Amino acid sequence: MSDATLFGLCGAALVGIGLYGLITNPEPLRKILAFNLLGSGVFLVFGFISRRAAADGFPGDPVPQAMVITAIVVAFAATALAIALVQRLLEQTGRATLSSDEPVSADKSNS
Amino acid sequence: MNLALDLFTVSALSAGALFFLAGTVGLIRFPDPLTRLHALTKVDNLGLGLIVLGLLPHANGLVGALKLVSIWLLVQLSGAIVTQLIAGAVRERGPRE
Amino acid sequence: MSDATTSGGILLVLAIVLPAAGVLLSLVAGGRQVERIALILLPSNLIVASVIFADLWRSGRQLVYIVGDWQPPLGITLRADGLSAAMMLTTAVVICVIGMFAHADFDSRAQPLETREPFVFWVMLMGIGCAMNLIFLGGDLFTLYVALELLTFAAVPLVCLDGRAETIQAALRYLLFALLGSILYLVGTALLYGSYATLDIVLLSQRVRMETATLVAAVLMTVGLLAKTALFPLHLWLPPAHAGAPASASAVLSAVVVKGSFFLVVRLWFGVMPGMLGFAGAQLIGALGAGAIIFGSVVALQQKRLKLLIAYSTVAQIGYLFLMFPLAFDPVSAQLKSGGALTGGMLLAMSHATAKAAMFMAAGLIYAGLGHDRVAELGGAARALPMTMFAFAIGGVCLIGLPPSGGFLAKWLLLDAAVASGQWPWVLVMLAGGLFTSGYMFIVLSRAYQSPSEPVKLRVAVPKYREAAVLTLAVLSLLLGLVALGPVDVLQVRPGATMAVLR
Amino acid sequence: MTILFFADVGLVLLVLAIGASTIFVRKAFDAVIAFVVYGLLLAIVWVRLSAIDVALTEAAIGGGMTGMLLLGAAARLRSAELDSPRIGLRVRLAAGFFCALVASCLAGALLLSPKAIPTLAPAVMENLVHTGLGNPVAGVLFAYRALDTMLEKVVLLLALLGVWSLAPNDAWNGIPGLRVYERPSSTLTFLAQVLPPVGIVVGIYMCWVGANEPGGAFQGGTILAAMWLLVIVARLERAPSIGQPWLRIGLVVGPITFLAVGLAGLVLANAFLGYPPGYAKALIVAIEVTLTISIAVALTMLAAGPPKQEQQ
Repeated sequence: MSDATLFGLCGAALVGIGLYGLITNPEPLRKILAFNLLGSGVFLVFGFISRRAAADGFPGDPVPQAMVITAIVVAFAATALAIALVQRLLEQTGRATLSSDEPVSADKSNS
Repeated sequence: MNLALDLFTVSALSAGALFFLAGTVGLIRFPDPLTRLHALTKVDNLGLGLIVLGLLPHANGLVGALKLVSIWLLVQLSGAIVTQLIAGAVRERGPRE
Repeated sequence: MSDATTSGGILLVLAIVLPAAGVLLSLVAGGRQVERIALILLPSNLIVASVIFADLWRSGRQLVYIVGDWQPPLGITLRADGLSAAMMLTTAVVICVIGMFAHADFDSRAQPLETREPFVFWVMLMGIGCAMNLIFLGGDLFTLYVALELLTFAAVPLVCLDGRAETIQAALRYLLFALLGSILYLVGTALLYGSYATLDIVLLSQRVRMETATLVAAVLMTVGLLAKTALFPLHLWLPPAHAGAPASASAVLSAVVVKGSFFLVVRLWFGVMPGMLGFAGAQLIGALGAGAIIFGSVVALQQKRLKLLIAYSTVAQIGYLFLMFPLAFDPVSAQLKSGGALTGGMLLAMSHATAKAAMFMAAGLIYAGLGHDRVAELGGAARALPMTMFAFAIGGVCLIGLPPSGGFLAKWLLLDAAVASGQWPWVLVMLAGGLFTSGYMFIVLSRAYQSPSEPVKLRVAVPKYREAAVLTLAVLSLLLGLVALGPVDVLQVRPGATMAVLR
Repeated sequence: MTILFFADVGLVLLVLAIGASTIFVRKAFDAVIAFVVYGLLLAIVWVRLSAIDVALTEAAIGGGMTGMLLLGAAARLRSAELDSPRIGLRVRLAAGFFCALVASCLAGALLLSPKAIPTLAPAVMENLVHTGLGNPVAGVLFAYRALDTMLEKVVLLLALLGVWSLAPNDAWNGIPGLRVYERPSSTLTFLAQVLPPVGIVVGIYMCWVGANEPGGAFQGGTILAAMWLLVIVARLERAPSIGQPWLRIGLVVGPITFLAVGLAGLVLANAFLGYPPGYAKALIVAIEVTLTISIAVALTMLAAGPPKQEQQ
């Protein structure tokens, strides 16, 4: 097994762990964390694919690397938006939760 | 000459690694935040310093060596200040336990 | 074989650059100008889409543009075939009319200073236009990932534009679902790149082989896209998000945004790997669609509020879109065939886009006029807002699938495919769904056309141009049925490399 | 099996353990701290994968900026932290099984690699001459896949507008509500005075070498953003109001330059986003410089959050 494969498997495992956190953790902030973990696992899969192609003096395939750079920036933007939503929710309701069992006034004015 | 340089590198790196190990043990084993910080700063200071020193003979020319040293200096700066900040916060709020 | 930029290919660049430039300019020009920018750009976008459509119609050849003159697999290609041109035209029309409708709610020149809601709305509307065009034209799976993210970030703020806690919660849930969807899509592209060293759709369709990595990639991408499309059982986020947004935003979310990820599912399975889905996969997707139809309709029947009812109806209608997968499956070649079922499905997507936008906007006018949207108290609404209610009814006719609406033609094509291949269970599902749809439409319309004990007084006067906008889309959804008179197969995607357009 | 391989095994185990702890630790704050450490470790992993550009981006954005955002949020949420209802054991088991299935399918797909591994690396290097660049990753980002890179900047701006849109109506055009120190300690002020000059030099250097060596607009822009945030947090300078014309121009100057160069390519190079031969490198560097500004502004404002107070 080569080093690259090791990191590829690490990426796959992180995808599993992140997915688990995203599904089972009820707190939005923890979900955001889990999403980031999941994302970094996916990026490592890209890294593995880039590194696997290393041969003939190429340290790896630069195309997947460029894609990861793009995707990291997008993931950061997503995190920032999600956190802003969580904080706004906290300011308005005093709690940040996704469960809809608390009284949500259905007839509150729409405008 | 080369052998001497290599020996120097190996011993400096080993000493640095030893400091990192000790610092990490300290971080885990010491009882309160202030002593833990103390352990951490030793790692920043001496551990990283020794490692940079050990790597200097292998640096990529003068610019490379300068980069290495500036890394150490920057870590010194940020380490010292972050430690101050944490210690200040601890003194203000008191330890958690 | 290498593609070359075709004449008219520059239009494809324009379709993406125009709305993107609109977003950038709006940020600099400041909020008061933003509506003006949007009202110039959205019609220009419509013109570009029409010219692309007309060009395809006339020449029968797809349009291609090689960005930067870098041939794929290194570079990115934009392509317009019949499928994308037709969807692009529909979306451009819908967004344009929504823009007209939204003027009253989001007048950016009403205040002396830049104000939040109009500014965000118009920029996001242009962002959605850009993202949708990129989804329809993008010829590279990673470009399509960027397009999906563009769509997500433009759509989420629209959900919570009014800033109430419930809508923020809905937006957060939507964002998390959408992010999960795009990251699953992304890991799929990684695997595909690892196997074939290209993400270009045409090259992939030539190279793709039946193997583990490809299969895993396809499944992950599909699940991700289904979460974004809100196909049952991944629909949980949709009703609160679509029902809580302001009317114009609901219209664009329900009519346009969910079609983006749906279109990619179609592209993936019909364009890239038609032989990969297999009988079981096609049946499974169909079963999810059937579940969505039954579940969405039953829940819609129980809704007390008009906007939620329409949102659950979207859940059900999305189910219909996925029925085309089992119906397009050809057991002889074990491939997805692009025949009547695909045409029917895409036509359904287009008629749903127009009809659902009309219905959400009508619901918005009813809300504005009556001050509530409780279904039980709609009595007299038809007398107070005759044009709006009429448009709502036409939208309903299209959803139920009565002739001569686009919904009718679409469902007819799907039924035809089902009967031709002897897949009777899907016929039953479709008919049952039609009955349910008539049920909830009947509840709303019968209430609205009741004469009330005392005449309803409108809280605010509803401007005629808003009613006209609603009616325009409703009538368009009706007219889509007349496509039957013309060459329907402009939508065809031929399997294999060319994805050509037939006259 | 070299000794390096065993070091890698240790690294992977550490990454997995710390990654898992961000999910399984009880307190959100501890999870966030674990995540910051995780981000830095991940940067080392990227170095081991010989992807220095990604390592820099991961350390700066993935670990640094994301970590800062999450820490701020966790600190605010700490007061509101409640014992949310735990999800039932059965559901957790089912979810665990499902996730393990996904992970093992993915691992299987990765292990069964094709016999001849397909790659675009030779094609990338072959065509790099036309761009005049020395860094293949920059070549992919700014030449071959320039469309993606340009549109991704629009994504960033839409996300920023999304964050801003969460402001109350009357706070629009206000100042971002990044929590700053009420009474910044003298040490923090000292850091905010000493570090930014160094950081700005490093940021500009990053952007500058990006054409030929690892680095570039993303990494440089992130460092500049971090310096600006430091100055804001230490209250040496207030965050700008979101309506400031110079701020808006800063946000769009990069993408607009990109777009303009792309459109000029229609005339000069006969293709949208094509570069005329001989001028490619100069144009790409110009794009990178303006993008660095835009990225720095966008990331700073994203981290600073929605506007809060009315402008005086």
